[in-house]
Amino acid sequence: MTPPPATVQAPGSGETFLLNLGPQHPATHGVLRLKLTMDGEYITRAEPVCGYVHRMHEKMGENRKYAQFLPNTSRIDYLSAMHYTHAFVGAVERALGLAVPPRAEYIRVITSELNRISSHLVWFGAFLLDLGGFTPLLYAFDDREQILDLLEAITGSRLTYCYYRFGGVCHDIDNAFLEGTRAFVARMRPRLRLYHELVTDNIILRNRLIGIGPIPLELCRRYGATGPVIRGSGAAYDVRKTEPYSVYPQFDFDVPVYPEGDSMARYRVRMDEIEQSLRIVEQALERLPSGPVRAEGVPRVLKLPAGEFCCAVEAARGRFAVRIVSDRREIPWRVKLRTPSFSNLSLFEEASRGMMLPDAIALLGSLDLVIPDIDR
Amino acid sequence: MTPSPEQIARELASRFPPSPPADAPPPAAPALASTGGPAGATPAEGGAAEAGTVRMLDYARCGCHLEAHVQPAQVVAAAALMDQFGFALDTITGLDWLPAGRMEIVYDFFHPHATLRVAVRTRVPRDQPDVPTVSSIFPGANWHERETHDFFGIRFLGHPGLTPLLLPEEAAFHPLRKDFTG
Amino acid sequence: MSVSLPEPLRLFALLAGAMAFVGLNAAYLVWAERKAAGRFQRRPGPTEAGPAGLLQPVADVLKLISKQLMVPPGADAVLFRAAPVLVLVPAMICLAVIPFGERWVAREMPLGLLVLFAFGSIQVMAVMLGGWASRNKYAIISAARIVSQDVAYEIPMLLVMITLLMVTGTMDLGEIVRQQAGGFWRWHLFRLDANPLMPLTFVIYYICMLAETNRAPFDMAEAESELVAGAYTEYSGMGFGVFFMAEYANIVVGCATATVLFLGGWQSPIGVGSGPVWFLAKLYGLVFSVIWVRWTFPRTQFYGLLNLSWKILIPASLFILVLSGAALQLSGS
Amino acid sequence: MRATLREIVLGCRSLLVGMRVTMVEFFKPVVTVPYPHEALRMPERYRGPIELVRDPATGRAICYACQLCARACPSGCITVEGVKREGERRKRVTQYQLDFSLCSLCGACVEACPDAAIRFSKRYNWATPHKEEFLLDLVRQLEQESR
Repeated sequence: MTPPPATVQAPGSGETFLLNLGPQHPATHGVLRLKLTMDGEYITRAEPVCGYVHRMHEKMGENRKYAQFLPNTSRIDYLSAMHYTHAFVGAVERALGLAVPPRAEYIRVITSELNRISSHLVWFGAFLLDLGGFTPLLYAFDDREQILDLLEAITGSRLTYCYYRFGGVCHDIDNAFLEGTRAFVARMRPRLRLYHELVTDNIILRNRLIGIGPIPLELCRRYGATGPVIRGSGAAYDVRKTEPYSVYPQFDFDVPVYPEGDSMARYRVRMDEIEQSLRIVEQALERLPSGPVRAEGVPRVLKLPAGEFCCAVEAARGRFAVRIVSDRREIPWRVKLRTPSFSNLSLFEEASRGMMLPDAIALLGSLDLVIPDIDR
Repeated sequence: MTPSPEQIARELASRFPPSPPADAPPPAAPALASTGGPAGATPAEGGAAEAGTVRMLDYARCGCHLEAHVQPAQVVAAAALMDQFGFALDTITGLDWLPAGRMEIVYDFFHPHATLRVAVRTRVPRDQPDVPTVSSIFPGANWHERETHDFFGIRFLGHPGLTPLLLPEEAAFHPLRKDFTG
Repeated sequence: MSVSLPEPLRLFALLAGAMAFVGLNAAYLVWAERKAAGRFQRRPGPTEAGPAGLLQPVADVLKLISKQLMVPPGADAVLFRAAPVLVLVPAMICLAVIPFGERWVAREMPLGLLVLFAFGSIQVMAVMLGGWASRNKYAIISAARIVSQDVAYEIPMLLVMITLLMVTGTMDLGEIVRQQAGGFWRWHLFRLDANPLMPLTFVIYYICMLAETNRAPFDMAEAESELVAGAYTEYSGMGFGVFFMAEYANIVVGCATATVLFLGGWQSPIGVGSGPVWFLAKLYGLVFSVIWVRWTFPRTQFYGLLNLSWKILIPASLFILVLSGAALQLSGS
Repeated sequence: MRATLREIVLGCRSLLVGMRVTMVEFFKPVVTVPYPHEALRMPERYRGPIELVRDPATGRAICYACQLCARACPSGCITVEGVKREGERRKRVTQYQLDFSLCSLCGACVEACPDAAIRFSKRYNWATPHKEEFLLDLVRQLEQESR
């Protein structure tokens, strides 16, 4: 077996070589493969190749009852399991017209926002790892561990929570969780200041991110990019605000928007979102109503009326939507999962053209991809 | 400037009227159904809604404001219209209505600045599932169409590279077809 | 050296000593780095092998030695094997001329500084050679980066050296240290009379040293999140181990040079009790700062690195050079 | 020129601030748990592989093989068999097989059980190179415990 000849030509010579970044590569966070056509260190074409962790969740959805599909929702994007479960139970609740008790909705908001913070913390660490800084990763994981401990205590699992049920949540939360969450909110604010001192203000990081990988709003729109990607390009698109679900309208929070569209803008959006999520959690803790956590009258045998039911949520990476097509049977006719990482990655080819390799990796990191979320 | 659902519905209805049967006079006004129940159809009646129907939907119930059925040949024009209105492409997916012998392609759109969700639908025969690509208008459609081709075998004519995206490179099967057996 | 040995024996003892020092030093610097990195990240670092993980380097070395050495198909086998050796030997030669104390120098030479710089830049070329010979695209990109990085950082480093030479007037490292006797205000770092920008000179040297040794935040050549392991991608077992050893040997050489030139070598900061202990304290203090920097910052972008050199460091060091000359002229020597 | 100098000064300051941050952390205690020597306690709701619950009155498993768990399982990893003995009102579980290699610990079985006859164990650090070892016979497990 002889490897293809590897030659590096000066830029502009027109002679290119193919560089396989992945499927096993430190910067692809899983099993994404980028087929890079390189001109020296400049990328002339970057073609993402996905499907390495394709599990066909949509087919599984057609083969099992609604309640049996719930565990799957935690495993599509394992970093924002709460949001994904929320979308699925949301679609079913819409179809059945179930009224979820307010306490359950508040618990959902608290857990969802904690999940968002933990997801952003993973991104923060992994992004810095892409940029060659290892220490912030471990600081972020230390904070994330606090969230995982809290969520594990109430859900019994650290990542694949499977905590929401049709018409409510699985168990009620206890005082220890409330105390722990308050303590976490109190702890997180100074930690954010530490992150800003160590990372955000750092001149090396600023030089690596400011102006790098600009994604114009128009590009986001045409590719359907959502979440921090579109918010970093100047559109205040947040499903929690534009298509309100659960009890989000009752909370006072801002949607961070930066118009620059570069990697720094996306970085800032996510860091600000941690702050905003803390605000929401604080408010929800303050106003947490008492009462039941599961709706009355959820049928034991769940059959949806015929028709199509969609529910979208703002997951940590953007808009996640479930479309259930029902034909009145116990199992759905079709379950469509619209995942944010899929659309966010699809613009990479166009956005990375002409970039240098390290910048493209910064861009890739700033998109915050979870590969199983793309491959499903 | 964000359009209202009614405005979009009127525009869609007037641009994509039901195709008149050969021996019938064209309808006087475009069909615009009022706020209806759940979107879509069931397998039994799959494909019953005629192209040209535009329906306002109960958002609280089915998470969508508006759905429009168009002819397969009209999807590019419909996508261009949505583009003009400033919509973003949410997703493209297929539905296999095996009992009715048809397949449906659903184009979902969301608006980056407004609370507005629109679904454009078209139906093709199962034995010849061809539909033009909209990737020239929404480049993001490229991947969604590849995925839909993977799962349903729907052919998007004019697509720049309809190779498997999520399935293995040599995959010649379409797992979400209802007659697919592992 | 009070005991006089015949020359060949002396040379042999010297080489053996240098090798032992380089090996031990590398092994325990790795341990120290891992421990320090652990503390920076609020974890304990290695703990399992021996007390406080002190036997970890032994375990690492055993593991590396027991691994198969692979030469990738299509690679230039001779250059591929030669590169690790070429990267280690210059570091050892450099160590031979560095005075650890008044009499603690393996080979005193009037042109010691020149030796340091002549051999100091070879290691970069050897890493490049390894990358080029590997026949791996990542390694080749890394090799190309190393060349331009080396070209960019040799220049300010040499300019800084010329500035320093103007102050010292000699290339004899022992002599340079002796000039700095009598307390820390006599160190070249604080010789503001000779050049008011002396601390800045030190900073420029320090940055160049980081870049020359491919240490974070200038570890573009290795850049594990971009180039997997850069030039070392194809090296296995001790091939990689030697590169690793050389990296630490070069850090020590760079820091030792800084200690000799700027921090008064073996001279005590209070003027009394000078000796090799001071030299080692300063040396490992600097090494610790290198580790500290690595575990604090992200990696620079490649053109950021070149910009820093060509647009900031070179003009600044030229300015310092001119200033130094002017100061020398004015003081009327 | 001025802007450049300003940027250099601010940049150097940001670097020093960052180094201060890591140095402060350097002297703080470690936050990790040295795992094999020390282990965290699993919380009350921790979802480990399921186990049968003993009826304190009879000393046997509560389970009477109603099959609800097996039917609720999305992965089909539970096989239950029971025998109805003479003079007893309900069946007794004779075999409860859990294929843990398929189980995703979703808890559908525990939720489906009408008599709380199964529960999650707290077992978490479990690894084996043999897949067959994940084929658990919960009835036998319960019997072994009582010995």
